[in-house]
Amino acid sequence: ACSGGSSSKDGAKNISILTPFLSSVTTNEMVEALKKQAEDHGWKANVIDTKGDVGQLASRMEDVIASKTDAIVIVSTDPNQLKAQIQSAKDKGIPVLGCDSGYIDGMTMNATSDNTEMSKMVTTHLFDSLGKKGNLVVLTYRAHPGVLKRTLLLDEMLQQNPDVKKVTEMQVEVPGPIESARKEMESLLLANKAEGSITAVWTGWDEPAIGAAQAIEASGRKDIVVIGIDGNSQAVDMIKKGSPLVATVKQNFPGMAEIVAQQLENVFQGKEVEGTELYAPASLITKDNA
Amino acid sequence: METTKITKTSSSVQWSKLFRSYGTVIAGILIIIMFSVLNPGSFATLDNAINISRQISFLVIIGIGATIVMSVSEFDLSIGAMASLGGVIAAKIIASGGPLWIAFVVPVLVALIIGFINGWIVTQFRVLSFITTLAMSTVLGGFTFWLTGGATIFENIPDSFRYIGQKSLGSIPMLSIVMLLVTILFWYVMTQTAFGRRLYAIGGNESASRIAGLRVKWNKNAAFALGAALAALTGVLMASRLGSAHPTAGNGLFLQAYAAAYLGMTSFKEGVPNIWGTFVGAAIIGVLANGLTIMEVPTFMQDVITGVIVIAAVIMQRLGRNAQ
Amino acid sequence: METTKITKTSSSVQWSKLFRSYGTVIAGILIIIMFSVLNPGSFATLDNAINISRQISFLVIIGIGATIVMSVSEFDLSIGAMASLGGVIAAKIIASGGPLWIAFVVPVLVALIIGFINGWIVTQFRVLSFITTLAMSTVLGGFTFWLTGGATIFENIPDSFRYIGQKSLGSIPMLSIVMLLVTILFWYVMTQTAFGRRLYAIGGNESASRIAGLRVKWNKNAAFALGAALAALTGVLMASRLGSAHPTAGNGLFLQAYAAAYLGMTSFKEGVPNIWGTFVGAAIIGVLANGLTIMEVPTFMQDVITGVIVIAAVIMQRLGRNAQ
Amino acid sequence: MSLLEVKQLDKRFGLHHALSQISLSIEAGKVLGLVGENGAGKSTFIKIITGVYAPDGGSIYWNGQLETITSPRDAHRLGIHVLHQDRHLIPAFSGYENLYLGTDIPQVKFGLRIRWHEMKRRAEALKKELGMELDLDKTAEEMSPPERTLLELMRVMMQDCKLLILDEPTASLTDQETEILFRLIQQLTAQGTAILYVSHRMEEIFKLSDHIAVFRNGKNAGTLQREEANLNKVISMMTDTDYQAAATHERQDASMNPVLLSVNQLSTVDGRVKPSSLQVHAGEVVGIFGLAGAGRTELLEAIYGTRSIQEGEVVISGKSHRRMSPQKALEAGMVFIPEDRRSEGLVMGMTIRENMTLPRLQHFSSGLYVKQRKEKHAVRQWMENMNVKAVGSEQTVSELSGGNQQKVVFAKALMHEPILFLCDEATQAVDVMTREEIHRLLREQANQNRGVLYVTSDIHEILDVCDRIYVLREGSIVSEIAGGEATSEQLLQICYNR
Ligand SMILES: Nc1ncnc2c1ncn2[C@@H]1O[C@H](COP(=O)(O)OP(=O)(O)OP(=O)(O)O)[C@@H](O)[C@H]1O
Ligand SMILES: Nc1ncnc2c1ncn2[C@@H]1O[C@H](COP(=O)(O)OP(=O)(O)OP(=O)(O)O)[C@@H](O)[C@H]1O
Ligand SMILES: O[C@@H]1[C@@H](O)[C@@H](O)CO[C@H]1O
Ligand SMILES: [Mg+2]
Ligand SMILES: [Mg+2]
Repeated sequence: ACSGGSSSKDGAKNISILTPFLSSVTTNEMVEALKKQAEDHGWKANVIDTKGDVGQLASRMEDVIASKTDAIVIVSTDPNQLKAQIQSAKDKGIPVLGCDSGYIDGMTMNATSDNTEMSKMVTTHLFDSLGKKGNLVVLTYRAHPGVLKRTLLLDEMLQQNPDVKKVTEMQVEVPGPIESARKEMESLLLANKAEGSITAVWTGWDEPAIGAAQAIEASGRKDIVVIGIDGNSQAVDMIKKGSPLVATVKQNFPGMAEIVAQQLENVFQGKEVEGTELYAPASLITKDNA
Repeated sequence: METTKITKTSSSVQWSKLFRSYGTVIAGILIIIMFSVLNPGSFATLDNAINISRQISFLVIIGIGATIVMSVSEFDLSIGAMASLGGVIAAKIIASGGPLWIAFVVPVLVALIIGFINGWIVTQFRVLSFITTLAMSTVLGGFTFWLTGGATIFENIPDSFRYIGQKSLGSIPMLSIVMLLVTILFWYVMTQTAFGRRLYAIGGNESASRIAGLRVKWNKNAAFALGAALAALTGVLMASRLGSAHPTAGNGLFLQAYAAAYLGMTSFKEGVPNIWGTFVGAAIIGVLANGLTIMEVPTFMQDVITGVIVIAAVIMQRLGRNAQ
Repeated sequence: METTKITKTSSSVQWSKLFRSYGTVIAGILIIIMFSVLNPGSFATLDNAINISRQISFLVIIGIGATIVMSVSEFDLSIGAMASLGGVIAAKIIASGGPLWIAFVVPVLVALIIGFINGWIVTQFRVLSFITTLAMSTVLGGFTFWLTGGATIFENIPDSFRYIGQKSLGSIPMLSIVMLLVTILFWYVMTQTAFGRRLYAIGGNESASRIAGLRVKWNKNAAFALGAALAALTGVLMASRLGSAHPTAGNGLFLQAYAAAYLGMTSFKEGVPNIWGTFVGAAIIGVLANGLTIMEVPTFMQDVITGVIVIAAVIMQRLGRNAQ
Repeated sequence: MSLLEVKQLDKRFGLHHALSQISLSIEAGKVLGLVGENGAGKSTFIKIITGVYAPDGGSIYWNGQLETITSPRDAHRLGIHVLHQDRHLIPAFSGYENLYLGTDIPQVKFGLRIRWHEMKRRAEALKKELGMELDLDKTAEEMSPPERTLLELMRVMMQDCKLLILDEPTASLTDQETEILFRLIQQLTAQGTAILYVSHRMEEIFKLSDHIAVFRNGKNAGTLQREEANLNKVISMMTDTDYQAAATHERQDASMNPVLLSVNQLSTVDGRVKPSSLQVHAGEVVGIFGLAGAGRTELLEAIYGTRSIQEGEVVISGKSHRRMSPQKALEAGMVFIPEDRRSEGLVMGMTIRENMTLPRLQHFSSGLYVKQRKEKHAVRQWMENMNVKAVGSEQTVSELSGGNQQKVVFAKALMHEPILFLCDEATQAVDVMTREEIHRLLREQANQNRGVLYVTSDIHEILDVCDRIYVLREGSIVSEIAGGEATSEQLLQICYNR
């Protein structure tokens, strides 16, 4: 069956956008882009945020299924945590699309930047600029599925480059990643005072990168570089101004939103989707192109 | 002992008594009526009722855990972390091919022990439970992280494990049935058995209870152990429902569990944590979230409305009281 | 006539008294010594001391807010959300070109009003503060979200706004200075003024205080207002430090603030929330995080160790007491 | 062989010796009276032999066997039960539930369920047997102080008691309930139960005891046979000075003096006080008498502003108030000494100093800070005046003996330099000397043209102290008599409406 049913009175399609991470800068950007796309297509968009709580997200997803929404877009969410709900949406004929999420059986499709790919891009850049050797601090948050993928790629590359030493890995507190990363970095700088004892900071996304760069800047140390992933505007701004933050990967969030919207339009028109896992290409940002 | 002032009966007093005892229940009913009128097609359906009953099951069960600890006038702030850990342990066991019943029993046993340790620290050294369980929560969080490496466990989870979380008996979800059984069981334990009354006695006046000869430490430890066990059970059920276990899955439940329990304290037995009250509290929270989502109220407005309605509900109940 | 004379003797009693009053302080000193021995080059340096003093400044200030509300035997669970809102309001004002002092004063004034409303609901309708402030926290969260659309505010923040958060006076960070001023001010208010004495009396026995002629409602409302104001100030300072305001920046502080306050209740005045105690509590939490990070202990082990040390610290203090 | 024998019992609190070298024995079937000044160590002694406190030295023999009693459970096991000086009830529990706390509650097999009906039936049967009137459906917090005492007494009676300890059981009981208690004591001793009876009411001690033990400053100052005991002798032993009972005071005729307090047709919202009027003239001590539950406490609360007024007015020094509040009352110079000192009189966690100065804090405050030296000075003065036995002004009141706490409450009121005193059972728990001192102080206040409104359950006390007595019955003032002429029979007749 295609679109499940009760569109609103004026005939417009209702789409429900669900995420647990609306307060994350990038997720927010993506949701905004999705809303804009929906408007352009003449759909009504309803955004639901559960503030980091995935259990809640499952409940809210059930609610929109019960209220017979026309489509569901899950943003920045690991679909493995919503298997049952995705199945029941499918049973009711409600398409579930992912935006920066992941694809599992039962979903229509997912558009994302390839987390592994992005991590590879920026990590390779970093390792190259270090001459494949140095001392690396890792600030990450493995509880986030996307960030986890990036960190796993790093783990792999560290194995391949034995001269890049991991000084330590710290998990950043969420919420409050900037402040938390900043504090951790301040302490680590004091613990490693010798020049060269830390040569770079690898972070799982831009917010900890910003915190770490602020700490390095305040300490006056010139020999440490930071990389992030996301390309959020504060980070890009810092790269431009020449802070310790030297590179990030700009995810094409509007692009992802556009892909999702296109595929959804296909679904509404009863056409096939172009693929289940579609990528919006991400690009490396450094001082040269910031 | 605080002396409250009393009055004689009259019809206005009857009303106010009704409000005082059932104020929150009435508020809950009003909320349901409101959503039904505004949204008959989606909200006031059997499907949605079933849906809500399943959604609140976690909150009810963990809330009952919180309530039991509150009945002895203590707090367990580690229930959220305990739920996360419980889910992770269960998922680990089942993913590595362990039998189903082991996946349910081990987390609960672990929780009984951890709860007992919480209780022991609190009663043996007379440390405030607030700081003890907050610290324990940190410990459990670290432990969960160590078990999972921070990642969600979702591979190799067999369908059998998802049975309770995802299947229904006829049209009634298994989760709703478990929730009802837990509620009735603990209502019974807390109100009809000597053990339950002892817990309330200790919560009502610890030194009087000691002087009356109750084994205060033992009973308190038992309350902490039961509370933790219910939290772990919640975590296991969540994992079963989601078919995966996230290392922080239960954390978000912790404040909500106390919200439910405190809302519940305004129902039935005023000022006393009680099982059905917690059930009603959890139901109000669940209905609000469901109804507002169905009405497509934007998230931030949902927050504002939820907060305001909760405050209004408790004030309403108090007005019943003050009218006296 | 005769006040019983006591003889100063028995050195074991002296020791246990020392532990009882300063147990947590001693534990804190032991922790510092431990880190200094393990890591003399990095931990035990002036730089790091300054660093820690800045890092704990937020926790100390918001913790003092929590302490003031606890002194009247109430809870304010909305301080985290209040801090977030405070930071956002300040950032909004400054980003839209408002003058610096307005960006500091408006959030604090808004907080005074919100805190007063919390107090009013609690005292006027005699609703439990736990549920009132939890609901208020939801409302504030929604409101903050509405203000920001969920996004971080970082554009158009002038350097002047970052001054307090990022600069130092000589080598002492402005934040540390603000923290000390706030601590000393509220230590003075709570212990040396009639107002502070009244708050503690109300917290100790509300009906006895009423009979002694204290204006219980008014004083409680004032405590809530002050608590909220300090939370908002914390949020503004955080925004100033980060040069940006995140809609959930302060939320993580809420539980830590209570951890600090409860740890503090085991120092100085036993069982009584007190300002210097909270300071020590926050310092212990801060030193642990700093020291363990410097030692490059993995995060999950940090959690476990922190939890265990906090429990050990409070137990140590109790042992001092029980030795009596 | 004695039922209970203690040897060389010691107890310290910090550096303070509450008990030193106490030796004492109690015989089956006998009543041992225990007397001593406030803070002499009576309650501490009881708490040690019932396992509430651990002793720092000494030994306890039960039927000649050495025993260590480490918890109230141990004491119960031996058959030692106690009615402590302060009530120990669960506020939110009904009378029934409180009654069964810690005793064998009727249950079905395996403790699977409480048999509520059986529980009530047994309780009602006991109540009838004891001849008590008490609504056990009420929760403990809804009961008045005397009702709570009766409830705890019933609880004790449910047990198989070999030694019953009563710590000032009659402190707020009226004659009626006191009679019940005495009857029970007789029944119990006849069955061979030993009784340890602590009281500051000497006539009770002389009436009940077979022997009288006297504590002084934590030491046993000696045990007397009833026959050899008399008031002056006992008190001399308690205080280690020669004691002569004070002469009864001169009574005042103050009817010509200006009216300080006039209560006109006052009634309360909850209906506990029906429209009532009374006057207190300058220089007068006016009593209010009634049976338990007559509404005396409520009337005082309404006057002071802690119970909502329905109609009527309170006129203080000519100024009329239709809505009262403690602030207004204090401003007008009226203080209230509440009946329930733990929950309404004191902030238990604060020091003596902080408690005493609480209503007058602005007086010690410069606006910016509290002048603690001035505070300490004033507090020490009053502690001396009231003979408060404590380590110093900085001691926490929860650490004081019951009587000394009451003295702090009283000193707090006096410190306010009021013109009007509302006293509800003001002399409960204080020792004989202090009681006389309080009476003397109040009379002195009256002589300085101040007024006192005095509520007590002790009929002798009210006849002794008051110039004029109002009798309250079911919330209404039914009679007014001059104190000098009244007799106890007369008062009770009015109360019972005979
Ligand atoms: N918990 C405590 N901490 C410190 N001192 C205490 C404590 N309990 C009692 N004391 C002290 O021990 C002494 C004896 O007190 P106790 O209560 O036994 O006196 P009491 O004879 O019962 O007096 P009262 O007639 O006033 O009831 C007093 O000086 C009191 O201050
Ligand atoms: N808070 C309360 N709730 C319900 N009933 C109460 C409460 N307080 C008192 N009562 C009832 O009111 C009656 C009288 O109370 P109270 O004892 O205060 O009166 P009283 O005249 O001052 O007598 P007394 O001073 O001897 O206690 C009691 O019989 C009791 O049943
Ligand atoms: O995908 C984004 C990541 O890039 C990071 O910003 C964390 O939040 C997620 O939503
Ligand atoms: Mg005593
Ligand atoms: Mg009374």
